[in-house]
Amino acid sequence: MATTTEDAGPPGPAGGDPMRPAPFRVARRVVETHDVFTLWLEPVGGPGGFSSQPGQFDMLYAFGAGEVPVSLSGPPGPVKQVVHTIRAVGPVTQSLQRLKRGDVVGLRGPFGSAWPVSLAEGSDVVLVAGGIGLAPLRPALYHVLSQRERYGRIVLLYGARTPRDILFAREIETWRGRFDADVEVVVDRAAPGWHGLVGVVTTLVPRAHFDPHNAVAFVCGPELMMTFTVRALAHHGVVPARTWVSLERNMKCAVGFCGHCQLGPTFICRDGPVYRWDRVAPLLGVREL
Amino acid sequence: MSRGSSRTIRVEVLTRVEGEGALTVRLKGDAVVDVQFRIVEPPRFFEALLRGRAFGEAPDITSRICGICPVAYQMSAVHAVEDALGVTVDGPLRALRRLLYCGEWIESHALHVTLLHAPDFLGYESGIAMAKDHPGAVTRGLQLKQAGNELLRVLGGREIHPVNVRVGGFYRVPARGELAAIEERLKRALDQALAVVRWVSDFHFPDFERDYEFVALRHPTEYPILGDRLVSSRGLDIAVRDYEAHFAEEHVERSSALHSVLSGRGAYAVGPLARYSLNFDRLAPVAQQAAREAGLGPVCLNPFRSIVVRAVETVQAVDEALRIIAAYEPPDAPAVSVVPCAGTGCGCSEAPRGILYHRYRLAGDGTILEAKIVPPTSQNQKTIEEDLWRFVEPRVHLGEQELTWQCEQAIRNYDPCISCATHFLKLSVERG
Amino acid sequence: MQTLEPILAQIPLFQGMRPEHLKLIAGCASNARFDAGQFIGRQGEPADKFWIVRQGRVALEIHAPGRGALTIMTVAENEVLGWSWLLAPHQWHFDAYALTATRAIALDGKCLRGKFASDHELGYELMSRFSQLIVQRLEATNLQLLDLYGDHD
Amino acid sequence: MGARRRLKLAVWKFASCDGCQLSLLDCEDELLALAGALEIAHFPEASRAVAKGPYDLSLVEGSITTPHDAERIHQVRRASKVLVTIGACATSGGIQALRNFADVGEWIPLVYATPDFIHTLKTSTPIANHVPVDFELHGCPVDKRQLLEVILATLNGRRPVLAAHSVCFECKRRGTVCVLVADGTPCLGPVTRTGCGAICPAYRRGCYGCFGPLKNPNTAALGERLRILGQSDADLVRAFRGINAGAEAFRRESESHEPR
Amino acid sequence: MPETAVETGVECAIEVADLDPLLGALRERGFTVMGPLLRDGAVIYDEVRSSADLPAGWTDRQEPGSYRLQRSDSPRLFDFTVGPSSWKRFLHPPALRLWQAHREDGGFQVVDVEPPPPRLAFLAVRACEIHAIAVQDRVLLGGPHVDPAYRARRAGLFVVAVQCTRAGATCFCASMKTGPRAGAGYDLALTEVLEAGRHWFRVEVGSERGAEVLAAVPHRAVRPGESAAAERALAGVAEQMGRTMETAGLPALLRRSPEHPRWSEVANRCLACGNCTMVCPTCFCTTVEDTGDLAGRTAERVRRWDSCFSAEFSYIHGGSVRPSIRARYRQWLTHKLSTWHDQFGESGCVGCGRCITWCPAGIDLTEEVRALQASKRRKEDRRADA
Repeated sequence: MATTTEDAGPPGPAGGDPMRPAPFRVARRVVETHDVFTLWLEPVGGPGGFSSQPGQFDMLYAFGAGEVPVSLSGPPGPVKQVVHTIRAVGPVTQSLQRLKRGDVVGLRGPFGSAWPVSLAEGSDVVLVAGGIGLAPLRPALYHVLSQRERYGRIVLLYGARTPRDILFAREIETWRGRFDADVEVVVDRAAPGWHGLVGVVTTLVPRAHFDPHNAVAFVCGPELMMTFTVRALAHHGVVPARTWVSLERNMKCAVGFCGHCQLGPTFICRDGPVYRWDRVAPLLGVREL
Repeated sequence: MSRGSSRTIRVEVLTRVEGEGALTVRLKGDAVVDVQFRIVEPPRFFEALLRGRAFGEAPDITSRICGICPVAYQMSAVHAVEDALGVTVDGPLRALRRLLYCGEWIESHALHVTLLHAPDFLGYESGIAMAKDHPGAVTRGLQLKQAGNELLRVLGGREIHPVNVRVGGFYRVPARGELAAIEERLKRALDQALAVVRWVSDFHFPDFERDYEFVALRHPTEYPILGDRLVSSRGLDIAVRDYEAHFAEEHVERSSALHSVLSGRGAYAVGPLARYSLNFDRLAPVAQQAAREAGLGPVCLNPFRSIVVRAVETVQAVDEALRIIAAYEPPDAPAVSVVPCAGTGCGCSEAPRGILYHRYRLAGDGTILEAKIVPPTSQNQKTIEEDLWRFVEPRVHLGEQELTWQCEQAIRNYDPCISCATHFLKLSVERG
Repeated sequence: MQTLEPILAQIPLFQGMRPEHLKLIAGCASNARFDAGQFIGRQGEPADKFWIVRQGRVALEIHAPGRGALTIMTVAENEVLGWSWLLAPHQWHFDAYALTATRAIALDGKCLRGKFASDHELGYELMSRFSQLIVQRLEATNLQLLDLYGDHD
Repeated sequence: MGARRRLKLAVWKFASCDGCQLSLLDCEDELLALAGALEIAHFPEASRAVAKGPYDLSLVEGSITTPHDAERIHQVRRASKVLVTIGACATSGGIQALRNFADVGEWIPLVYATPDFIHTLKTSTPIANHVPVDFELHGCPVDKRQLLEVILATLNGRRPVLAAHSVCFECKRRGTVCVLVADGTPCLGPVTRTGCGAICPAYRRGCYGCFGPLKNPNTAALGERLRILGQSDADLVRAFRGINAGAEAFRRESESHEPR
Repeated sequence: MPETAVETGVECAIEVADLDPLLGALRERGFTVMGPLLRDGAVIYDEVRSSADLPAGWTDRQEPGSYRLQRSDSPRLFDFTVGPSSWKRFLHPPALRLWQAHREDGGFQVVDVEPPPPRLAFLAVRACEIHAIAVQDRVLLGGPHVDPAYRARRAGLFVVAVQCTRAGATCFCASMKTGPRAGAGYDLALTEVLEAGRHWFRVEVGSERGAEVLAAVPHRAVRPGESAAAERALAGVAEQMGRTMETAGLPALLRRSPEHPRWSEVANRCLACGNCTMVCPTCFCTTVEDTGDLAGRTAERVRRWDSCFSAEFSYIHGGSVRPSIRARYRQWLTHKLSTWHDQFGESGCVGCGRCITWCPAGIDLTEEVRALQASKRRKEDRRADA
C-alpha cells in the first residue's frame, strides 16, 4: 500500500492528504540572532511550484521530532525557495535549528489568511512588529515596497528585546535608507554602545509620520504587545477596523480538524492567523479563552 | 608477595547484579581471614510500612521490593494473605498464577544467563560488549527474555510490577484467544531455551563443589514454583507454616546483615541449584533431557554450573507455560471471594533466586498488623560468603584483577537480588 | 525669550493650553544645547529643570554595579525629559545622557513652581499633563518589565 | 544528517527496586541499537566496565534516604550534563516515602543489627529536592517507550515530548469501560498522569496512581466522589498515600482525609 | 451519506430469526458489521458476528456518573440506550498512524502504513448517533479540507438504525431535536416489536442500498395492524427522557457569559479528566505524536484523540492558554453549544447523554446550562420588576 510523496500531490491544500508533509531541502541557512535562524527551502526532486500570500504559514516537520507552524518570511507570490524565519524555543524548533544545508524537512502549506495588502492600496501602511513578529510581516513589507506606487506612506515600527535580538538588522538598514519608507526600531533594554531608541514599541506610534485617518495597520508580535499597540494606534487615530493582527495558538493540523487553535468561534489555522482587530478584540479580552 | 603479608580484595560496587552490594575479602598470606559480602542498599522498611495497610495492598506494595522478581513478591504475598484468610485458590486460577510466574522465570533467567552471567565465562565486561562477538547468542537471549516479558504483559498488564494479581486470584483473566496468541512465540522460545542450554554447557567451569544443604519447595507432581512444603537435601521436610520454627536469622558480628540459617545446622542454599537438585524428578522430560545432554546429573554441587541449571529451568518454564496454555479453560470468575478476618498466614514461593517467605498477621478488618519477609538473597548470603572462603584460598596466586573478577563471578552464581535483601535490618517499630 | 512662545505651542505637552499660561511658561524657558556624550543630569543631583527635546536623542540610564550602565529609555524629538523637578525631593532618578548632539528647550522648575504659587490653575494644568505623561511612562515601563519578546518557558 | 557523537550514558541507583533501570534492559528490540547510539559509560546492573565522567545523560533511579546518598547525588549532578530522574522513587520519593508520614518518634528507636548500620534519613525524598533535575520521567515503573523517548530526545538535543494528561484519555482511547462509572470501583485515573497506557482499568481494577498526579489535579473533587461511592476516610488516606505518597498533590489530599 | 431513494418510506417486516440472514447479507457484500456487545459491564460497539453476540435480555440504568447493566425479563435485543462507545471510534479512530517516513538518499520518503479500512456496516445506530455522524461529517468532510482517513471510512458506510423504544435517565435528544425517531440518514431502520408474544422488527428502508440488502433477507410486507404496533413501541419515548435542555437563545447566552460565576462553581467539581469529550460522539479534537527510531532512519506520525480538558491542549511556548479547569470546562461547553453554531451552523450536541453518564464526577451539562439560564432569568426578572 506504500505510496510515495510523488503521488501525494503538491503540499498545499490543493490536493492529496493535507496531513502529509512534502520533503523540502534546506538550500540556505542564515543565523539571524542567537536563537533565530532563517531557512530557504526547495522542494525535493522537482520544481514544484510554491506560492503564498503575505502572512500565511506552513507546517514544518523535523524528521522524527515533530511539526510546528511557522510563518513565511520571504517574498509572497510564486517562488522557487520558501523562506521561514524560526525562533528556537521548543523541541521541534530546536531540531530545525540544527539542520544544515542539504538536510530535508517536511512541509505542509501554505495555510491561513493573509495581510489584506490589496485593501490597503491607496492608504498609508503602518507595520508594527514585536520580536519574531517581524518575520510574518516581512512578506507584507516586500509586497508594499514592490508595489510602492499603490501605497501612501510606508512605516515600519519594530520593537525587540535587546539590540542583539533585532531581526534582519542589515535589511532594516536598507529599508531605513530608502526615501520612501520610515523605519523606527526600539529595544526594551540596551547596554551602552546602542545609539538607537530604548522603550516600548507602542511609544513609536505617536512619533511616526503617517496619516492616521488614512492608514492601515498590520501588527504582529506577542499578544500583549499587539493589544497595547492597537490601543496606541487607536489613540493616535487609526480605527480598529483598519487594524489587522496575526494571532498564535497551539496548532496540530493547520486545516481545522484538530481543534487546538480555537479562539472562541474561530479556528486560527483557518480563519486566521491574520484577523481584523475589531473581530477578535472581544475574544482576546476574555481571560483564558 | 611474601608469605604472611596481608592483602585485600575489594569490590565497592558489585556489577551485573540487581541492587547494590559490596565485597571485601581479607587475606593473610595464603589464608583467607575475612569475607564480607555486604549489602549497601539503603533500607526501605517494607515490613514497617506494610503495617496499617489493607491486606489487598500487600501484592502491589511488596512487588516494589524488587523490580526483577515482582511476581515472586506478589505470589508469596497473596498466598500468605490467603492462608491467613483461609482461602484456597486452585484450578485454572492457580494455573494462571504458575503461568505468570513462568513468565518471570523466563525473563529473569534469560537476563541473568545471557546478559549478566555468561560474560564472566567468556571474558566480557557486559552482555552488550559480548554482543559484538556473539551477536547471535545475545539476540537469542534477548528474544527469550522478551518471550517471558510477553507472558508477563498479557497476564499481568506489564513486565515490571504487573497489576493483575490480587488476593483470591486476578482482577481479570485472559480469554483463551489471548493466550493462544503467544503460543507461537513460546514455541520458538522453547527452541531458543534449548539452544541456550547447549551454549552454556560448553563454558569452562572452575573445579569447585561444596556439600550444600539445599532448601526448596517440593510439590507432589510439579517442579516447584508454588507450594506449601519445604524440603532440604538433609532430610528437612516441613510445612511452609513451620518455616520460622526451623529457620532463623542470625546476627553475624562482621556483617551488617542478618544471616538466615537453619536452626542448629547453619548455612543453606536456595535457588536454581537447590530446586534442581531436590526436584530433578519433577522436571518435564524435555528439561531432564536437556540437563543430561548438558552433562548435569540429578544433583549439581558446583555453583558455577548454576548458569546451566538456570538454562534448564528456562526450558522447564517455557515448556510448562505451553502446557498450561494448552490446557487453559477460563474460570467462571477471575477471583474467589475473600472476606477479611483476623489471622496469621504464611506463603512461600520459588522466586527465580530461591524461596521467598512472607508472613502476615491481620486484624479483623483485614488491616496488616505485622509483616515478615525473607527474600532468597538474604538466605543465600551466608552460603555466598562461605563459598568465597573456600574459593579464594586455592586461588590466592592469581593476580589481583583476575581474582577480583573470579570472586565477583562466584557471587553472580547466585544471581543475587540485593534490592530484595530488605531483611538485614532488625526493626522494632510499633505502629498504631 | 518671548520668541519661544509659539514654539512651545507646537509641543504636544502644551497643546491646547491657554495663551496666558503659555506666556507664563515661556517666561521660564530657555534654549539649551548638549554635545553627544554630555550628561544632562546625574542620578542624585538636584533636578530643577526639565527639557523638551527639539532635535537629537537623550538616553536615560541607570548604573548597576557589575552590569554597567543600562539604558532604560530614550527621549527623542518633542518629548519631555525629566519630571523630577515637579516632585520633592527634586532629584534626578537616573542619568540623562545625550546620545547625539541635542537641542532642547529648558524649563526652569523653580521658576515654574514659583508661578504655580500665584496661579494655581496653571499648576493644575501642568500637573495634569505631567500626570498623563507619567502614566504613559508607567505603562511603557510595565510592558518593558513583562519582557514581551522574551523566553517564558 | 551527519553522524552523531556517541553520548555517554550513566545509570545511577539510589533507594529503589531496580525496576526502572531494568526497563532499559527490557527494551529487548532496541537494546543493541541503543548500545550503538550511546556509550554505556556507567551502568552497574548491566556492565562491569565503568568509564569516568562527565556523562552526557545520567538516568537517576531511586530516592534519597541516607546521608551518604544525599552527598552522592551532588557528585552525580556534577558529573552529568543532563540529569533525568526515572521513576516514582526518584520523582516523588517512592513507596518508601510512606516513612515521611510516620511519627518520627516511632521511627527513631529503630534498632539496627550491627553497630556499623547504614544511617538512614527520616524521609525519603525525590532527587529534585536535592539537585537541579533537567527532566522527570514518572511511573512505577517508568514506561519503556517513554524512557526511549527521553533518550532519543537527549540524543537529538531536544526536550522529550511526553503527554501529561489524565489516565482517562488512555482508557477511552483503548476502549476500556470506565471502572469507576460502570463498576463503582475507586480509581485514581482522573487525577493521575498518563504514560502507563491505562493498564489497570483494562484489567478491571482501579488505577492506583503509580504515575503520580497530573499537573494541578482536582484531587478534592475525586476524593469527594470516592467518598460518595463508599470509601471511608481511612480508605482515601491509603488511596492517595501509595506509590506516589510523596507527590505534593497526593500528599495534600491524603492528609485532608486524616482524622484530626 | 446514503442516497435517498424511491424506496424511502417503504416499510417491511422481518422476524427476529432473520437478523442473522441480514448480518450474512451484509457480510456477503463485504461489510464488517459493528454492533452492540456486552463487555466489561457495559454495552459497547465492536464486531458482531451473529445475533447471538447481541445483548439480548440486558438493559442499562444510567445516572450522572453511573452506569449499570441489568438483566431485563424481556428477550429484546436492543433494550438498552447508548453506552460508552460511539461510532466515532470506527470513523474517526482513537489512534491512527497517518504515515511513516523513511530516510533515503539524503532525504526521506513518506509512505502510508495503515491498511485500507474495512467497509463498515453499523448495526443499531440510534437517531442521536445518526445526527452525531452527520455532525462529524460537516467537520471532517464539509470544509475546504477533507480528512482522507475519515472519508475512507465514511464513504461506503452502511447504517442499520434501531429506533429507540426506551430512553434513559441521561437522554435528552428530544430537546436537541435529534431523536428519538430516526427519520433519515440510515439505509435500514429497525423497530423492535415485542407484542402479544410475537418478536419481530419493522424495517424502514432509507436507501436503494438498503432496499437491495433487504431484498436478500427473508422479509415480508407489513401486515394490517403491525405498523400501529411498531408505533406503539415507539410511543412515549421522548417523554421518558430523564433530561431536557432549553436551546432557544442558548448560543447567544453562552457567548455573553464567559465570566459567569457558575464556571468557577463547576470547576470545583470537574476533574478535567477528559472523559466527557472522549465519549462524546461529536468531539473531534486530535493531537499528533511524531516519533523517530534510535537510528534516525524511520519516523512516524500517529494521530490520537485529544481533549480540550488537558492543560497541554492549548499549550503555546510559555504555557497553557487555559491553565484553569474553569476555562477548560467553559471552552468545552461553549464550543459544544454555542461556537459550534458559528463554525458549522448547528449545535455540537446531539443529546445522547454520554457526557453525563460517563463523567466520573457526575457533572450534568443540562444542569449547568440551566444554572447559566436561571441566573440570566433572574436578571431579566429583576429588570422586569424595576
